[in-house]
Amino acid sequence: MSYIPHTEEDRSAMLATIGVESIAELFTDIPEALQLKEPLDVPPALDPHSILATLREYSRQNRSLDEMVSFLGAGVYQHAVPSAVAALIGRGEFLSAYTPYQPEASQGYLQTIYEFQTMICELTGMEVANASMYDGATAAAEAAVMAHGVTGREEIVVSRALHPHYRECIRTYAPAVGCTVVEALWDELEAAIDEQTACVVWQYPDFFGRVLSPSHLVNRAKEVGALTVCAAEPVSLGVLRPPGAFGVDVVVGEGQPLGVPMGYGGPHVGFFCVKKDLVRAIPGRIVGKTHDKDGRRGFAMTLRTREQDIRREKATSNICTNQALMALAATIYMSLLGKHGFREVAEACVRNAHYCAEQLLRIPGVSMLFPDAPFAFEFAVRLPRDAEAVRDALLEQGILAGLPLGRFYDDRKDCLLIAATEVRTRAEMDRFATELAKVVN
Amino acid sequence: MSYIPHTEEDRSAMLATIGVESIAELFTDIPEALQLKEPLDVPPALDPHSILATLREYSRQNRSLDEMVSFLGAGVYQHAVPSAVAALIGRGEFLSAYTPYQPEASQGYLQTIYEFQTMICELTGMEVANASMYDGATAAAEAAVMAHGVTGREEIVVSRALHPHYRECIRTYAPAVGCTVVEALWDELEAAIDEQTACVVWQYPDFFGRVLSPSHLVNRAKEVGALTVCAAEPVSLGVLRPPGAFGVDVVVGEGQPLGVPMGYGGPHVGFFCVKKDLVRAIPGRIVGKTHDKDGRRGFAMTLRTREQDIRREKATSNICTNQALMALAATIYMSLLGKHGFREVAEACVRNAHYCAEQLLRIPGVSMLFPDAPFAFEFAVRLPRDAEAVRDALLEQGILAGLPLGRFYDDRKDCLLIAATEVRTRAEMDRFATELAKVVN
Amino acid sequence: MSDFPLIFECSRPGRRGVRPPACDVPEQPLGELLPSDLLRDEPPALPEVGELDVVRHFTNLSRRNYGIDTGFYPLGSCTMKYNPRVNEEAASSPGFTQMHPLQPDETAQGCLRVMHELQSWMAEITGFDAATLQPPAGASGELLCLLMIRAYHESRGEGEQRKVVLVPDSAHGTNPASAARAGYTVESVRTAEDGGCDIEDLKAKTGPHVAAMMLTNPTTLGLFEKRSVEMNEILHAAGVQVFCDGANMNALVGVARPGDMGFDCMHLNLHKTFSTPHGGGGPGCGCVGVQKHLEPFLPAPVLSRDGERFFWDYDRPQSVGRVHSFFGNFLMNVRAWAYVRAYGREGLPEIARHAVLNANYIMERIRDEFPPAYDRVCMHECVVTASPLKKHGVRALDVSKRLIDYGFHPPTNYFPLIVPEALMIEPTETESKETLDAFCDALLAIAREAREEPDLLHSAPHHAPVGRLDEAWAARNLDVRWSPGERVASNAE
Amino acid sequence: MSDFPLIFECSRPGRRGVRPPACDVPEQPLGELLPSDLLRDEPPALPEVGELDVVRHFTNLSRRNYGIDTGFYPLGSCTMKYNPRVNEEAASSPGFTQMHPLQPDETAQGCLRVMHELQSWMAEITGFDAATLQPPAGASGELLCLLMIRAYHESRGEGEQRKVVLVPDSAHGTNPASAARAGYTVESVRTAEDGGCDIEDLKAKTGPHVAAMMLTNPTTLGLFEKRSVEMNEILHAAGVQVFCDGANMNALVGVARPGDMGFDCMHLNLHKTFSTPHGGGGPGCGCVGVQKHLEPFLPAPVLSRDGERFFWDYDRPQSVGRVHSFFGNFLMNVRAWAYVRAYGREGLPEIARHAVLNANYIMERIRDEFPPAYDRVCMHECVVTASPLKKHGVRALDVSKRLIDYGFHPPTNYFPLIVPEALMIEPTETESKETLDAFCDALLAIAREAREEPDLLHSAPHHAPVGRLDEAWAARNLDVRWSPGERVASNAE
Ligand SMILES: Cc1ncc(COP(=O)(O)O)c(C=O)c1O
Ligand SMILES: Cc1ncc(COP(=O)(O)O)c(C=O)c1O
Repeated sequence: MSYIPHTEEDRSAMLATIGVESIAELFTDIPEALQLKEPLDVPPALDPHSILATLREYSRQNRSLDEMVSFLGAGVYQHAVPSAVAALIGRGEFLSAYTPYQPEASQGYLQTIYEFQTMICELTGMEVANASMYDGATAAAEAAVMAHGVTGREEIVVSRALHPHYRECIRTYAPAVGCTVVEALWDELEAAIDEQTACVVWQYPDFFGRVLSPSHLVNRAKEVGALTVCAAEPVSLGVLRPPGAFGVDVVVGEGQPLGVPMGYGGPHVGFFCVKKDLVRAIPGRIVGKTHDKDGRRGFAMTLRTREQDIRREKATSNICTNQALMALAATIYMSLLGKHGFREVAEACVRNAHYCAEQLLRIPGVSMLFPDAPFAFEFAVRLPRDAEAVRDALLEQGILAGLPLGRFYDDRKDCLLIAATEVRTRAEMDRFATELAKVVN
Repeated sequence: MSYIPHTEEDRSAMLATIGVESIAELFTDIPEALQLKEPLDVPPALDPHSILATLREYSRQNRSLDEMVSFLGAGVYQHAVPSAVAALIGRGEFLSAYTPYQPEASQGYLQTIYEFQTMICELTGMEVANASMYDGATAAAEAAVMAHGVTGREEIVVSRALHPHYRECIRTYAPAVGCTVVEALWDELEAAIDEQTACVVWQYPDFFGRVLSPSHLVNRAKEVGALTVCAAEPVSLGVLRPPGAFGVDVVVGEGQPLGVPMGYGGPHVGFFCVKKDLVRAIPGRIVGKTHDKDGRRGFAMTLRTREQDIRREKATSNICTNQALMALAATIYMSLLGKHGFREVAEACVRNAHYCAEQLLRIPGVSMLFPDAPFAFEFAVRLPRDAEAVRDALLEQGILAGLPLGRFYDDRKDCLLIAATEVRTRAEMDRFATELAKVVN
Repeated sequence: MSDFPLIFECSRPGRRGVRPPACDVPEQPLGELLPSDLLRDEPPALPEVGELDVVRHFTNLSRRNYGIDTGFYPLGSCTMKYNPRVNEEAASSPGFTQMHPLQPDETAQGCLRVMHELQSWMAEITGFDAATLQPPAGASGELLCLLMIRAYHESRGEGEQRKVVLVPDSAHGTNPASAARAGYTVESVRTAEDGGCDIEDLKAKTGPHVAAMMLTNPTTLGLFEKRSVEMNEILHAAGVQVFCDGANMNALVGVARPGDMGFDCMHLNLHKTFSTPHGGGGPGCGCVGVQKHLEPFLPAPVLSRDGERFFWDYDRPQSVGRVHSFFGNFLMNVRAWAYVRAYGREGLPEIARHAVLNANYIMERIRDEFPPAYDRVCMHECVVTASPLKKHGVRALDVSKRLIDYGFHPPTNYFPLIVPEALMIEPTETESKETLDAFCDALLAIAREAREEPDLLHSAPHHAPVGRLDEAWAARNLDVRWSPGERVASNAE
Repeated sequence: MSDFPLIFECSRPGRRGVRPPACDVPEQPLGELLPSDLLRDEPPALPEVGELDVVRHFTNLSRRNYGIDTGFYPLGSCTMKYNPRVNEEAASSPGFTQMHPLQPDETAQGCLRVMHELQSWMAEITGFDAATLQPPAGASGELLCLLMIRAYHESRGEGEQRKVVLVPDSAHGTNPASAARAGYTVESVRTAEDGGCDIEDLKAKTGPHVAAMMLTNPTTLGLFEKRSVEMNEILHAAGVQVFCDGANMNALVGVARPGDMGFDCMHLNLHKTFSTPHGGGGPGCGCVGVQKHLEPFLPAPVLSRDGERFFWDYDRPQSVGRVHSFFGNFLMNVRAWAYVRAYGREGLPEIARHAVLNANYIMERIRDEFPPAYDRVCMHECVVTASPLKKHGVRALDVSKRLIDYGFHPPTNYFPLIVPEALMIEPTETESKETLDAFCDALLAIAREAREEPDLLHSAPHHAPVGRLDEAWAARNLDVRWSPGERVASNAE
């Protein structure tokens, strides 16, 4: 298959216009020695039908969440996504466009981004949101780097209950700009904040699903002039007090739960929000309202002087291509669910997870990892057996039991992180409890 | 789930404007006794996610052709359909439009129909094609009825090698308008045509896959003033001499092979073509070229006085809603394959079917039902065992062996109708032969 | 602006689009496989275009088309309601699309379950004893019903005697056309002053020579036929079978059932009431419900059930035969199934209730400029007249074209034929009050324009891809297919 | 015409859209499950709209947007080639979309196979020893490369000494921005008269204090850097690592490999060369290739293979860490996989060959009005200048806006920064000669307009959904989110 439309005649006519004899002549700037003599070692061409057949074959080597009852979350959640989302983002005008550098040819997309920014602000309780980041982890890392830039300080204090991958990403990004990363347990986080602290970063609900008030962190950070960065799960914000209401400076997060396929980890979409006074420091695109000469409302990217194509090494970030299509998916998802539907989803998740926890805790030997902490729709349990072994045993029953925590926390090899969203039914959770009981004892 | 947007407030305001107290008041024309008192006996409402889950469950009770190697054809063929077809016909502007009664708001669709008409004419070698019929069977029946109207005669002569379902449909439609239907074997068809004959109807390639010249039928029909109606398979017309080239008056057929899903039998799309002198007699919509006052080219439905909404009982047919979306799919399919690709598909089908026949005929006891007849991409074989039993046995090997002919022809219970299209590979056909050999002996 | 090019005008010799699967059997010239006099000399002159050309062409053509997804589409009698996207997703599952209609029943139990449930729900919703999903559209269902009625009369030895079908003068064109196709002579029954059937006329025309009456209820005037029970009694007394045209079922679903009103059979357009998409003219999706006495005549095969197993019953000796190549438009059944399940038992009546609310609201809001043809509460649609504008030289057609400029699809016009300058407005239940208000405001503004600036209407539309088209010219200068060389190819689109 | 409404302006209290699945566990008030001070008082003020409102809103918004599917999009440096629909179908399979990134490897072998094949093809195509698909976009790949280089220098004890990254003055903005993010000081290297690197300047700036050079090849001027091998020798001699910005790989694929030119690492934008859709700004899809000596520093986990089993290797002690939440934009990998398989071994070079042919053709056809910035054969894009029009008071921006009226997306303008009034035109290989001709004709017509009627250009576009927007106003009057009550709600869209 080839997507090249040229006919032999086209090529001849074009070469004649250019004034060369062959396409090869156009490549003479490339030293002969560098030009490939042999075809590359990649497989031969396939027609589209065979491409699909081959990939169908590959996908059968997967066991997708359509084929299992899953309680796996840990930052990526299975939700019911209305069919209109894929239908609308698949429209060619959206799918095949790029960054709206020319606003007059891109009003559709620009308006959707403005709507996205508004909705994200609504969820998080913040004043400004950008047009998207790559994902939750890089959004968190960008926030740390921004805090360094804003405060001129070099210490990034990070909660150990922040998603391990987010922490890894911060440890990749922050030291490069001269920061040190200090990790602390939630209970010790406040104490870790001091006059050297550029920012403190935590998660809400945290990696273990706990919902904990960050008021003390916000107060402490204010005292010492550090910024507060909260990584928030967006669907839970349908019922939880938004980070903005606690006075947080920066809210970041992963937008996948907002109608984006899990897709084995990507493409997802990060979000990034700040209080108004930080707007000139934030990474990525922002869309603002404006008008044409006849006063018609229009939208355009704005505060462009923060960005790499204009500010180069002084830019607030190196991000260029972002995750606009997924931000659009999230915007459509939130519109379709609407104020009430969205809240209902969040509530159903919370109710399901609590029901699920209740059933599991009836099993002798199963206990909550954090018995006293409130949780939203995810929770960690301690099992009487190695959690990986339990997970694998349940897989055979068609149940994906959650995430064994051993890989991330050495002392928690017997712990399982379990999520239940609105797609789980009572019967499925009952069966989970039944099967888990069989397996652990 | 509900797709009704009304809020309580909307309802009140609207009722106030209308001047009634309740919606129930708007139904007082319906006698109280006729108004349902109890909810209907249908299941309770489901949310969209659960609807999809339930239907996914149902579809798993199917064994689709994605899961088998199929040699089943008999009027519906498995072809490779380019992905762009579904993406384009799924665009809301196409999907959610209706008949282009208002051409200025429907130029997109009207132009695609004009393109469809042109392509169908190209395939069939005819001068005029309409905008679509329900399917192949009803198109054939409509042709018979039209021939009756045009000739004033009452005898419809039908080849026994016309698809049995098409024959059934003709037997449903034609007698109602006073026609008698006479069936004859291919070899006796010419002899069955006489001065009482309104038309003779046959299939090309015929139901058994044979490609037989209809010249003698055309000559004989001309002699006696009967019309000739050929039901043609469209993909094979990529290589076969088109019916129009034999001087046929009417060509009908099933457009499913042109990029339309098999979909368990529908929606498909019938086509209907005639020579120019019959244009005022044909059923269904036709789109013609015209222009606006500034001379811009535009398209509109034309020769509308043939149609039921204008001519009522004198109309050429009762058809109203047709199969436009599938005609659009066919138009896009033919555009994507193009002149050369389309021919290649047809050629690959022919070559595969011949290869397949060759392999099967090596099996002792397997013979061609019509050893001397040329065939395109379908052929009938005689087996040493009951064909249904063979088909069922091969199903267990993941092979759908074709259509046992017993249901349609009492004396052919040991015959199997086998199709091989471009999606079959040599390896699959070899395996078919191997497995068939095991089963028949 | 140059004309939008035809796909043929984008063609360039040798250009290729999508490649088909490579054929891997030993190469053999076609001429050795088939006699050369049965091969064509030249491949069909399909366009030679690239994949991107095709995607752009049809994307841009779609942008020259109005649909429900782009705006309000109050085309009367067509029930242009929202087509839920979940139904599209459901119907595009390979588990359904990749099913061959001639597979053994054992391998198609999922399809059969969908159809069996749907046909039983349809029988329940309409109040009939049995239903078939074979007809691919409404007109096909009409014809089928008349053929069953015919077979019924024949089975009772009255086939020869009953040769007339009664059809109200307000009926949809497919009614008389279907009657003719069923071999009947059509007699028209008058509409009374109140928009209902003229009972005297009906009585006068009823008799032992009449095979059937075709009654649309609610009628095409958007009115409930209050006398339908009485009519059915009169007709039945004379041995006449009564068919209900169910195109307007959107006004009744969950509220009342034609089967309870004495009808013998009816058709449904699932593409109307049950939201399967209209696709620019089709596919439709028909369904026919019958009372017990007509059941033996249903088209074969009949979908039946044996415990948990579903199967096609071909052993139907009295069947009228077949009205479709296979079992009807199955993938549309999947959509209709999804639609019924979305509303469910409790929700279905809300469809009718809100469809009727919306229609009455429009009727009320525009009545000063566009008075109703019959001044009664209407059902799911209102038929109004543009006659008051005639004195300004403005016709219903001009109003319709001008609506395009306001961003709306025009209503049906000039139907029913008995209403002069008819505008038949069917909003459906899926439109919001805001949309209805915007539409009514536009109609009222247009009425003002008609008085003040009628030429604006005569020359409308002004903001469409083309201006008003010369349809008469098209009929006089028949050009229904492109021919090579007809027109110099344009450069690009 | 009134403004196109925001979705919030369509909101009505109490209106509902899609219903989520019903929750079937025993009802319990939220307040009993979570402390009330952690619950919000009001749900987020998302719009309250119906499903049809949403479908119409976004359908109509899409109709206010230009995409490759609607027309030519020659945005330089962005490689806006056709995004094949088969790739979309492949990537939307539930067998891929419904995969959770934290599933055990045993249940994800299909995903891992796709990624493993793709990463090995990418290594082969670019000529590197290993590749990773973790970076979600190009800039992320740049940063990753610099971090690996940094780790490499540190591993050799030269981390403290090497603090500078050299970047050509023509480089894309992400290059210096990434260097800064990697903790480096940026020094700019001059472009020579012929558009290549100024070797003398390079030599002068190279030294033991330099960590890396970032070189785009072909350069952002659309020219092959003829001296790249020589440059790499100079740099390597001084212990400098050389990074290749592979954004322009569309000019080289199958023809030449940066890995063969002496580069130590490079990034690829699979959303450019390998056709994954740009989606209005993203998602991108990155890929990084490295030579052996940088392999230990690749981001963890590394996708590895053990016979027929694929697995994630987390045991990477020297890894720089993680640049993505999981493994990168996997569903984009599926598309890129499909794209490579479509062209295959023999077909891949045709991409570069035709991309270069197209760019040179445009350059030639417009050179009289828009002379090339550097008069040489170009690669996959041509950078020309609109300076000759300056005397008529017309700027590159005006030309760009006017192109919108002609139905084209404008090229990139004012980049590279070193070219005055730059128009950077990248046609890609998927555009036909007819399209290129129409575009060139438009540019030439606009040049004529610039002389004859310059105001037509200053006030362009005239045929877009909005006129030229006041971008300066937007920056001065920052309004980046809608607030309730900001504006009276309009009635309907
Ligand atoms: C009242 C009425 N009856 C019958 C029909 C015919 O239905 P179909 O178009 O599905 O054949 C229609 C269609 O518009 C109609 O409005
Ligand atoms: C030359 C060059 N380098 C790097 C980039 C950055 O790539 P991305 O946008 O994928 O982050 C671009 C993107 O436009 C580019 O053109």
